[in-house]
Amino acid sequence: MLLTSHYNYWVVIALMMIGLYMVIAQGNLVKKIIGLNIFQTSVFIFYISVGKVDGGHAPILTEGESLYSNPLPHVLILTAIVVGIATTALALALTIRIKRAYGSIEERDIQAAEELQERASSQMYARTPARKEQ
Amino acid sequence: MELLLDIALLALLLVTAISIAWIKDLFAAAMLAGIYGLLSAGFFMTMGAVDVAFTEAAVGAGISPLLILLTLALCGRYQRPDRNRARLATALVITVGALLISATTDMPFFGDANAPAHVHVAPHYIHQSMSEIGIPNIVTSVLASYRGFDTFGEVVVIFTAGLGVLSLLMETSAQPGRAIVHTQVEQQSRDIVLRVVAKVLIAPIMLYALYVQFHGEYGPGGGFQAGVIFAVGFILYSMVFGLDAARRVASHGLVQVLSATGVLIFGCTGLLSFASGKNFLDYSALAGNSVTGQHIGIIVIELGVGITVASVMIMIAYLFTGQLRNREAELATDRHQEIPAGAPARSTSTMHSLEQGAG
Amino acid sequence: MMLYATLVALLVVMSLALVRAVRGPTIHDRILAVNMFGTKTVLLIAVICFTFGEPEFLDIALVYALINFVSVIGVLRYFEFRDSRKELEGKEPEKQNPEALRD
Amino acid sequence: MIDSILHYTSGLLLLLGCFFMLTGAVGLLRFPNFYARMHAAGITDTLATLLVISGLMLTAGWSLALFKLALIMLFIFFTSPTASHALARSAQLSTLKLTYVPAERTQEKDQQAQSRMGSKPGSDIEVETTDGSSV
Repeated sequence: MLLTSHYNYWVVIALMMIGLYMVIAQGNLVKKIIGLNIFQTSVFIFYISVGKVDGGHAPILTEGESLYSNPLPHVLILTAIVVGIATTALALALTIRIKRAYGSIEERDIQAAEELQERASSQMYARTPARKEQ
Repeated sequence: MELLLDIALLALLLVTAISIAWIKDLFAAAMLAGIYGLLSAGFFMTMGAVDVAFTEAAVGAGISPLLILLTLALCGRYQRPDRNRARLATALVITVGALLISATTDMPFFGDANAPAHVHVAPHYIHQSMSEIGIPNIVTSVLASYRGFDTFGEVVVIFTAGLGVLSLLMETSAQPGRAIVHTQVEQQSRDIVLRVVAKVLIAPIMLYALYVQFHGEYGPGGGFQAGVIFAVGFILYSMVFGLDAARRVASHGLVQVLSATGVLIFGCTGLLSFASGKNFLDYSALAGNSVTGQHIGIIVIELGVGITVASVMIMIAYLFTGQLRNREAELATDRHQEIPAGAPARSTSTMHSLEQGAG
Repeated sequence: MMLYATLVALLVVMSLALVRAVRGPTIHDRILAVNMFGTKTVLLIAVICFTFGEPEFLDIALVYALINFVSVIGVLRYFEFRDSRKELEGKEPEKQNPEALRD
Repeated sequence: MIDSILHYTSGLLLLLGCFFMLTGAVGLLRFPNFYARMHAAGITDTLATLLVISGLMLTAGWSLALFKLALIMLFIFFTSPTASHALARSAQLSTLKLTYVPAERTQEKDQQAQSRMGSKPGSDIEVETTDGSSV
């Protein structure tokens, strides 16, 4: 039956798309980072779902058991989770710096500020003597 | 029952994700992200991925929302919607999603024991691990021995990310002491119940982290999980007793040195096997008996991993909390002097002008 | 048998708590819901361990119990900071007129 | 004999735990304001957890699992009331003061809030109520 055999994959895709939507559509940098986290977790869920074997036990050897889930995806995801939090922390640190430099973490404000700065600097070059008087 | 749990947990995950995307209050979004972490860890548990559930419980439900909340405390709480982009993004996302879903029909059935993923190297790991490595937890043996080089890379990535945060958020100017003392006193007199309970709990948390660290060969656990739990203990301490108290226990410099030490322990263990003519990270060179050598090697490198993860997490927490405290002190001095001078006032005024410019 | 019933009850309770966490309306309601959700997840994991016959994995439930407490305390701590800051600054710059900021 | 007594006792404890859990959740969802919700959730949370875990402990028998369950119970026995206390204290210190509001007025306010939400579909209800204006 297609529903039970592919349900996990569909949920993974739905979660992935929600994450992608947040990264594209939201202007707020923190919200984008949360979206990236959702995307990341959907990949984790995908790997773990692939590693599942029906009736398989957790991959810790016990006597009298022969069927285990695939341990390889578990290893990959375990390290990926910790690396993920480290990179998330880096992204959040960047956000804090952006807030300090631009006074906002909305993407459009940052772009507007950049434009303002560019305009100001071009004007400054155009009339350097006027600025000296100030 | 397993199927019901699977379906229910995934449905709850989906609902949580949608509400995170929908909600405008970022504080609420961060809290829902905590719920999301708890749910996904529960899902990993039902899939039999106990080590992953362990890590996700500590990271996804604990540290990640805390860091997001710290950032929000510094960066503001509400976001603004963007209708045009939302429409565009919806169209794009629906297209991509439909394509991906049509691709899943070629995927092997969920739980199929003969799926390509299960017939490649996994049988070797499952059947030979006991005779080659000699420890019951296959995940640990793959993590630390079979794919040790991979793990080394991951540890280096964590260390590098820690360095990145350090270079971005290193405190530039120490604020004058009066305001800090003021907030500290306020903090300390705040809640006696919390302080007593935290004092009682911190020792068991540390002890438990050690148990997870050294029990990782026999049950769920290992360096990554233990490091995160240890860091959580420290974060609790710094939250309840203040950053300065935590820094007296483990100074900033010590944490930085330790984060490098962990990577060095890992790398040097690999180099030791060079000395007796074996491959990099081939632990059978560490003792006469190859299985004993593997065992020693795994314990040592898990220790290295634990030290690095714990100290990087503590360092990140210190840096973020330090930022918050600087901001607090700036605001407090502003209030005392009643003069809008210095960096924070300038930044808010630029923000106002920016908003006018954008509007 | 009772274990299965407990599992179902836990799932129901978790979804109710999720509804409260999404609906709010105040931030404290959300924290309360998240706290409850966390406690119920601890129970869920413990019950899962017993239904699947693998009680050695209770370690994970223990970690949950721990992390849940720390995160609630953390949320409160940072939220209090926000509150005092709002008081200090007098007003919320992001909030003053959301309609004007639309485009 | 002993086994069946243990079995039924643990079933009873689990059942009681489920009952308190569900009442707490319904209270969390249905009660009109934060402090009432807190009352429902905070009390039942600890009690239900203790009941369910002691139910599990009876099925576990003498093993490491029993010890771990006891640890979990001890942890929750400490942390859950502390978290509730910290939460209530924080709420009392914030804008969300505990004041006596008759039930009818709360309902009115709820309706007002809902009608407001209905009339302005794009507006953000959370923003208005986080300042405690409707409680």
